[in-house]
Amino acid sequence: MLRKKTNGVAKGSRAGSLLSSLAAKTMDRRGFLAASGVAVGGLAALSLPSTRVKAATPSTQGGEVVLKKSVCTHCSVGCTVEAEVQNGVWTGQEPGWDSPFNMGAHCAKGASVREHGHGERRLKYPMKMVNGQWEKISWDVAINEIGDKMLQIREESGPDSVYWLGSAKFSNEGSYLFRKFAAYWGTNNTDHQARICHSTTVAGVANTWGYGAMTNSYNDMHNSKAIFIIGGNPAEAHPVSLLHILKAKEQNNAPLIVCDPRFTRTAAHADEYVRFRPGSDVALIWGLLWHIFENGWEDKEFIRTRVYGLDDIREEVKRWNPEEVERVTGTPGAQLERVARTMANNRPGTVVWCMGGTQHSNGNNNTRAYCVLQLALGNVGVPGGGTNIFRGHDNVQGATDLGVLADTLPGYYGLAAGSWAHWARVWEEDLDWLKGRFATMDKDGKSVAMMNEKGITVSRWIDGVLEAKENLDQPDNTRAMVLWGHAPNSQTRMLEMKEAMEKLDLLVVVDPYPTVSAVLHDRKDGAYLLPATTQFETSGSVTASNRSLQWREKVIEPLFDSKVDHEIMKLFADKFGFTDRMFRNITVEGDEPVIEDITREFNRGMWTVGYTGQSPERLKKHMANQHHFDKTTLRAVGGPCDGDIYGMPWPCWGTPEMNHPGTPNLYDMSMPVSEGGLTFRARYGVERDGVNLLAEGVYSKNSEIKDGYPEFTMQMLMDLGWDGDLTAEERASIEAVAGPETNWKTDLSGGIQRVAIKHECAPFGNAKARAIVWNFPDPVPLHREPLYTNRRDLVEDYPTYADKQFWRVPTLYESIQKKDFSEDFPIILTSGRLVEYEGGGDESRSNPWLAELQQDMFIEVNPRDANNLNLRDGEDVWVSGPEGARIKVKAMITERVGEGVAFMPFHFGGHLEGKDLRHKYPKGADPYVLGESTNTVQTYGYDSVTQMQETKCTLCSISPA
Amino acid sequence: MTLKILGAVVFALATLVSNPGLAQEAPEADRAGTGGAQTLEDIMARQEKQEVDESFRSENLGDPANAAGISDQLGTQGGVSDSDTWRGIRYNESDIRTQARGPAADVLIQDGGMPWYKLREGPIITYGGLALLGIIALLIVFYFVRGRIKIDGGPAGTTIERFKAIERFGHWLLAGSFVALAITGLFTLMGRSFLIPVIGQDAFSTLAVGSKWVHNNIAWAFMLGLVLTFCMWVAHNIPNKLDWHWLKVGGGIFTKAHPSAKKFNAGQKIVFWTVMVLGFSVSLSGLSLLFPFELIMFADTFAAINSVVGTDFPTALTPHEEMQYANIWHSIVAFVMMVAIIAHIYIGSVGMEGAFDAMGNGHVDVEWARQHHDLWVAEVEAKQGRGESS
Amino acid sequence: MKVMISAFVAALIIAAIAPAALNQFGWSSAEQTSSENVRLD
Amino acid sequence: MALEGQARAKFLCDAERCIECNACVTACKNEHEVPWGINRRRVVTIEDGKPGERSISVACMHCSDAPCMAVCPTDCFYQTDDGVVLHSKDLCIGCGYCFYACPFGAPQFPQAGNFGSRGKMDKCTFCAGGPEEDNSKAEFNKYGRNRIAEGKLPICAEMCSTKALLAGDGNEVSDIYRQRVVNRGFGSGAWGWGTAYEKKGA
Repeated sequence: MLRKKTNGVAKGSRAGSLLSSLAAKTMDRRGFLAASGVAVGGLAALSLPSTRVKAATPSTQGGEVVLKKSVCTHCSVGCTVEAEVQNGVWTGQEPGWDSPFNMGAHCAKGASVREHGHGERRLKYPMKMVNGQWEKISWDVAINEIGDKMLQIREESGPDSVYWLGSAKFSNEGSYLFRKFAAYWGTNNTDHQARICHSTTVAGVANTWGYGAMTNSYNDMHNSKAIFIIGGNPAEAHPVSLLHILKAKEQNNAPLIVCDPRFTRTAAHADEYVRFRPGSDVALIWGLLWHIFENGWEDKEFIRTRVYGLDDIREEVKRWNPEEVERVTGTPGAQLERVARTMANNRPGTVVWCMGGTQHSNGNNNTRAYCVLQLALGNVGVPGGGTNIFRGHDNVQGATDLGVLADTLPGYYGLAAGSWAHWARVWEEDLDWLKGRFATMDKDGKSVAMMNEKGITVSRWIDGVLEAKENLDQPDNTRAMVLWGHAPNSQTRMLEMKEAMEKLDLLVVVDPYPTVSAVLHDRKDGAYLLPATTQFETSGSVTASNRSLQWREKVIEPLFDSKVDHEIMKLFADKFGFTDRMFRNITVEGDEPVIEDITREFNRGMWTVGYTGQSPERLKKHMANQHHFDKTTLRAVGGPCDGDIYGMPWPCWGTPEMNHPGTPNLYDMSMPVSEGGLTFRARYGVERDGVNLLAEGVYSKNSEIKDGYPEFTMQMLMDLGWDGDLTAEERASIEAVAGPETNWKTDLSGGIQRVAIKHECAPFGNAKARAIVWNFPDPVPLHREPLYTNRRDLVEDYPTYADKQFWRVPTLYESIQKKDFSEDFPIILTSGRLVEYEGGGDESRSNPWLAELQQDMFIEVNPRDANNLNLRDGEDVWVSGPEGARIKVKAMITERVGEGVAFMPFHFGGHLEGKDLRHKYPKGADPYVLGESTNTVQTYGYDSVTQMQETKCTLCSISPA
Repeated sequence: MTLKILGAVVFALATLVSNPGLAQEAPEADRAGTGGAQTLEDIMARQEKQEVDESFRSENLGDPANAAGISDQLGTQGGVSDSDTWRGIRYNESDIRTQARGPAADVLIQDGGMPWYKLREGPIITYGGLALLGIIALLIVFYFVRGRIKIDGGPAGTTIERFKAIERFGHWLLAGSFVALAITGLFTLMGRSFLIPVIGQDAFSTLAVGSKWVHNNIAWAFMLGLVLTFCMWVAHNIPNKLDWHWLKVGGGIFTKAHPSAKKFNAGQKIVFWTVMVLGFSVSLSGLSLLFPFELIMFADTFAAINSVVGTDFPTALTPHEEMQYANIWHSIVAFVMMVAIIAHIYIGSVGMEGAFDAMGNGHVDVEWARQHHDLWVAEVEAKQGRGESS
Repeated sequence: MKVMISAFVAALIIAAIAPAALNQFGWSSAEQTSSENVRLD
Repeated sequence: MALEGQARAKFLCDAERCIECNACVTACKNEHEVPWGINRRRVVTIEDGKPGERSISVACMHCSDAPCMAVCPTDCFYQTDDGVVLHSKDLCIGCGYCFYACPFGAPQFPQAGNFGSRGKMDKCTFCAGGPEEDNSKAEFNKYGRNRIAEGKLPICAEMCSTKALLAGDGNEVSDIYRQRVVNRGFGSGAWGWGTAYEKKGA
């Protein structure tokens, strides 16, 4: 009977014909495919229309299969997830072949997202802590109790004592609504992971040339002639990006250079691996530039016309001769000379960096140094060049753009009076009412409106709780903490965080999973867990690292008793009584605000970064026609989106009606602005100390102004005589704002932008990039030793900053660095990602398909150190930090790390100093895998501009357990 | 340990006879032309099923020491070319790490499978099967030549207790489970060749599931019986010079004489030790198959042999190879035992008048006892006599 | 004869209880391949 | 075996591209609901953390002349006309012989102990299901999804993050791999670092 089945013509011949027909049908495209990196896997889908025939599926019974398109919720590549749904159940996952971003590819995380449809270990109901035990409660009870407590705190201590911590896991709509919600509550104490992810990038890069984002795109790396990765391990953190990187490596024979203290999975595929001491990035880059300047390899014309202040850099770089660089970084001069030559001979080259560069107490110096390297090589504003900054979370770019930050409103408008006025106009809100929502405080005599003061950052919220009241620049301590989609174990100083969580009056967690926030503390009451949905249970837009927006379809209905973020916000708004004001222009169906209306609302206000052209309609059209977009240029060829760039990467100027295609590569003057070209932004005036800050005689293609020019205002249009191009409505709207003072950022009609672009000018002007940022602590990026360093000999030469007060909290620098810990804590400790997990890992450790692959928290130790400390591979060790914490993890003895350096992944949680906290999770909601968090022993240290936490370079000691 | 050594030797012999390659060795090829890569001769030789010495590939794995310094140009590439790497993988010589936790997940390629299969399907089935048929034929012939061994002058009628109940229990526990094991074992080994063609796959699969279950579980009864009988009888089975005389006259089977013997004569002692030694060995190999990856024994056995005999058996064995050896050894020993036991069954039943009673009801005819175990009878009577007097 | 039969019966009984007894040790691959930091329930 | 011009299902892993992201592993678990402890596919890294580090993804190689087929006491294996090696869990008795015989450690067992039964063997099906009716519930429960019958190729290769893992007709696969090596020239170590020397950098 088996014989019958096997030789049965049925299966045999069909499958046979399948594979062979495959061969026949795909002869012609094999060449292309082999080259483009789309493997034979692709052949099947591309060559077989039958691939989309859904007759055959796992269970033939039970209704037809609906195909839903969403976007992976892990990293920022933006891989399309194709979900097969059968009567509301997520039954299958297919490769998203049509997506130009991933062409069907996924990493371990993306390939297992269907588990979200199972949700075994999800937080299933609202929970309340009643004398140490989690008890199930109803949503009404939860919202009421939490709301009453918050209103009481607001009464006693003011709105700033409630901290609204948002998330990079929100959709753009969720992010925008969350920031608006915080504003309506009346505080700037709101922030999200971007602070501890790429805040130093955003600050450093935006202040260098205008926008703080990836300048080009993953796909654009196909054009790179060299790829320089520093402080990044995309092979594990952004695996699908390797699809594009390896294409450049193979097709263009582009040298892949990886600079990292660890010989990472990425380094294993590199042509050149540069090992250097953690925290010495600036020295390394200046070491490269030293060779470039010595040999005159810099792009002199580019520098003359488009860069300001490079001479000051030259001065600093002179100090960094090969000997000094080797002393500080440990990298041989000969290698840097070769790397410099490679970069010079292979232009355009791109520079890629991630957390390894940003998470330092001088992170903003690092990011600016990287930019200067590219400016010197003339690699900015060209396809294949630029700074390709890989963001970490699926929507950390969007959440940043939409202002889930303590220092700005959506669109980087900041917190100035004008900014509030602008958004009040967008919201059609009474500005005075808004002002009334905020506290004022007396600071040395004069009263300060907290509305215009930066809030406390997520990295410092614990100090907002623990710091003495009088040391804070706000009326009272933080008393209520809302962690809305945030893993606390992704933050340093966890013992102090435990203390802070216990000192709070109210701790609220809104998340699909309980997270470590549910178990870290020993609270008896005053703690709540509210089940939010994942992004697969709702729809909305998400911004990938390359600034492209993609639209997510709802795959399944919310699981268990969980609610979508924007619904929960609405419920709190009800409780606080500003629903009518907040949702004035947003339809609310039942308790759920209509996503598209939220998108349209921010479309009306996000002029600065060009989030104005991406209407829900256009976004959905792009998702439906993904296959029309070129895999390298991302431009649609024909079809309904003809000429658009996939996902309309911001800036997508003007109104949706204006139909701007989006900007594939920032500052690329070889294209007209109307087609995605751009210049450097004129953001810092037109001249400084008599030196012109505007571009010198260069301009984007077809520009009618053949030279540098400042940012556009109504006045400027009138001076140019272009105001005639404005329509009556536009003119009226401009008049209503500020008349001639109205500029491209505040003009709600988009008229100024439209007219500027009609004349092929960039609305934000045409200026030089700034090699020196005079408004930063270090105008010229300087190397500064980490706070916890074992190189005492370098502390005198390269000391850190003086202690200072900013972002409302006192921040320590030299007073920590003064102390010498190198005796007891000789080993440098750094941290990073594993491919299987993401962030705090509560989500991915709850996915059995991922958890099975990484079951034990570990520390990588070099064999020499291991033998000196008599550690054995796979055995338990104690890792102790200079601030008194210690954790018990497994030793992994490997040459991946150099001598004197140890590495730990940061995704683990649920153990604390050797104690297993599994019993403290709500029943059945504990992740499959628990482990110590590296951040328990990670130490103090914050960036001098953005309060970014230092996680990449501290000290530790290791001993057998 | 000695058992294991014995085992390995037998196995080695079996391997030698079974290995066609050794019949003709391929001529050493000159690979200068291909820069060390394999030549047409190598390929042809392999196709002609000749033994090709692959060391020119298996040992050409590159040398990490050739690597440029990590900070030198292309230092990331290491000192091993891709082809070296692939060869390393092919011959399982690579130093690897994997996150899969399954057993032997770190073994990339093991070659033992086919030789093991050939040995099993070839010599084991053939010679093993022939041995069984052979012994049966032999006994039939013997029966007709010698006929049933009668008690001279017929039974006396009075009986004497030869085996206590517990002794018989132990014996039958051992015997019963052994027969079950033998039959189910033969199903697993030979079913595919001889049963599937007859009863078909589905029926055989059911049968195989059953026999596997019986085989794996009744084994515990076998081991228990083995221990019981050993404890009870080992004292009576220490060889002495009587046995020498008994063997010289061949137990008197042909001479019709009756060499004197105690409770067990030399023939029975041989059976006893055969069962004990082989039974212990077969149990060991059986256990290692029962608990895969838990009882690893052949590697150190071979190491021991190598140190003693100076042979060079492989000592770095993958778990797969361990189990292949265990499996082969298990069947070889089993066959030897089956042969011995068949003979034992013959002589204990149809072969000899009055013999079965010993294990049947435990009481044997005095006359029979006098003829075959005179000294034992004397002992017993002496005991009884003392018993009466006291 | 009785002894013989009882021995055979004993053999079968042993066979019957053996797997049950051994399964107490928990030999599922899932358990074998999960570390002490994992709860599979 | 396969006829002239007959397609033969094959996997090929491009070690130059494999970054050990384990997508193939989780994709497989996802597609076929493979339980914890069963690894139809695994990724191994050679010289981990050292220069020359390479990773490859391994599973059943669907051998043309498969040892598992030869040794199975119940003859439960069969090979489709594409050369995909499949087996019947109805006939399998969980003896583990296929594991002894397989050069690549492909067969997996739900039970670690061999007593009673190791449970029915499970292994990579090249996403071609088993003897049951294509895409029937029974087939899915025993062997997972049958993508081949749906006109698709194995999910592990289709979802591979860098397209390192190739699956399909052996000739197709090897052609693509050859073209890649040609494209790389000697640039990316296709034949080791030595020859790459001149081409790169300066």
